[in-house]
Amino acid sequence: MLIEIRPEPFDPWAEVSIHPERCGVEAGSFGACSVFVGSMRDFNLGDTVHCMELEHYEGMTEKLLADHAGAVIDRYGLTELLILHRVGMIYPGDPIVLVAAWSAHRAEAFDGCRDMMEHLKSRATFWKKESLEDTAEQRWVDNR
Amino acid sequence: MLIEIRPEPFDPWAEVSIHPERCGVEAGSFGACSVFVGSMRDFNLGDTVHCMELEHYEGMTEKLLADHAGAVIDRYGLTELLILHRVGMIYPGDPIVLVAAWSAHRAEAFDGCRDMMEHLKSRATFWKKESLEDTAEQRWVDNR
Amino acid sequence: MAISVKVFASLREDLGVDRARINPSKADTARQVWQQITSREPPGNLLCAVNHQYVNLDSRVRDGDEVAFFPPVNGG
Amino acid sequence: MAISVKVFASLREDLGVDRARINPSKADTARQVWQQITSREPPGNLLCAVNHQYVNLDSRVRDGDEVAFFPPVNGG
Repeated sequence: MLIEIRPEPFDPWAEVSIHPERCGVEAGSFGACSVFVGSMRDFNLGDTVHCMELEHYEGMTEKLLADHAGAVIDRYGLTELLILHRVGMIYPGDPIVLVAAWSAHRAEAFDGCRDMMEHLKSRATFWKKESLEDTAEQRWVDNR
Repeated sequence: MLIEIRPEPFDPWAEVSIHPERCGVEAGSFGACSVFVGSMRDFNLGDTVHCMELEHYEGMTEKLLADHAGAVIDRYGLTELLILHRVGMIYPGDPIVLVAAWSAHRAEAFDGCRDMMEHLKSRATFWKKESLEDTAEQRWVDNR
Repeated sequence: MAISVKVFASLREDLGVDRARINPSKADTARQVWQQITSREPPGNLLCAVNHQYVNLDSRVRDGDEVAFFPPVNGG
Repeated sequence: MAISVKVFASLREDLGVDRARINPSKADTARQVWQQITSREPPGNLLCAVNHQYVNLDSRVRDGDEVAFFPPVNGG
């Protein structure tokens, strides 16, 4: 299991590609890998977005993700789980989040990946502030 | 949309990485990508598997996948869909299938990817024949 | 013309038939096509396609059709 | 010792408070910690954590705790 909050851009597909070997997991030991990558769109709520600042609560974010990741690995019997999340200044097209789940069979990989993503979206302590194009306006995203 | 049956090994993460640009889809136009990769395990039903031959019904496979891919794109409003499937002689660790779905939001990407995979597993005309280690035995997989 | 028959995977090995051509006057349904290629009963899990579409064994076949028989699929 | 307070995102900007230290004798619950940093009513969607665990505003706080207030999260 690897969980990292990254202040610099990352290549999600390169990270997934090297991950099993990096963890000492042999390619023949799993049969399924489910991956989700969330990336920044250049539009939101009808506006063109120029960039976005991603803030988080250092310490709590890592704890929340690690606790739930451990529960997900146990619940779905995963072979391996990788979670990367950007913070800092982000531009359209940049990857924001990567969740990848490896397991023997596909249902566990799909369900484990999705469970982790839903938890991350609803509980993990990240906040987004968009800067709109053509104006000096900044706005916090989706603060219900 | 790209659907290919590949007689040669492929790198699923490299394929996903280049796919949007290859299709003329800009990185800022989608916010979510869900990927599933199925790969060959070195064990099955308690036996060590040495290699596997994957046969398909040329013509019908492509038609089935293309028909359902079109339906999935419409149903979930996907931006793009990529499906690759190996045939021929496959060794443990080799990727067998890749399904990748891009969309504006995560639910559609997850649901579209999974729907496509479930259809592929239950309907697409592929058959696997395993060669076991230490014996000359070959057996067809899971022919209920 | 003729009806073209294809058999796949374990079924191909069991029947010892890969491809066949059937005179359309001898087969009105997929089941009759089956009976032209083997004297065996169709297995309970037999799948059949006509012109790349799944059908049941009582489906009509016509001159020029491609009829395929195969066991349950398991790609992915 | 003291209770350490952190405020995040839009709430940090609205209150004009980033970090604070509160005398534990003045706050037995997370709600009383809130009242020490602002005279405003807690917003309906306010979230609170004590020592990195989500809690409600009536949870007890102790000397040395880290208490955080923030709006709904939206990562990923």
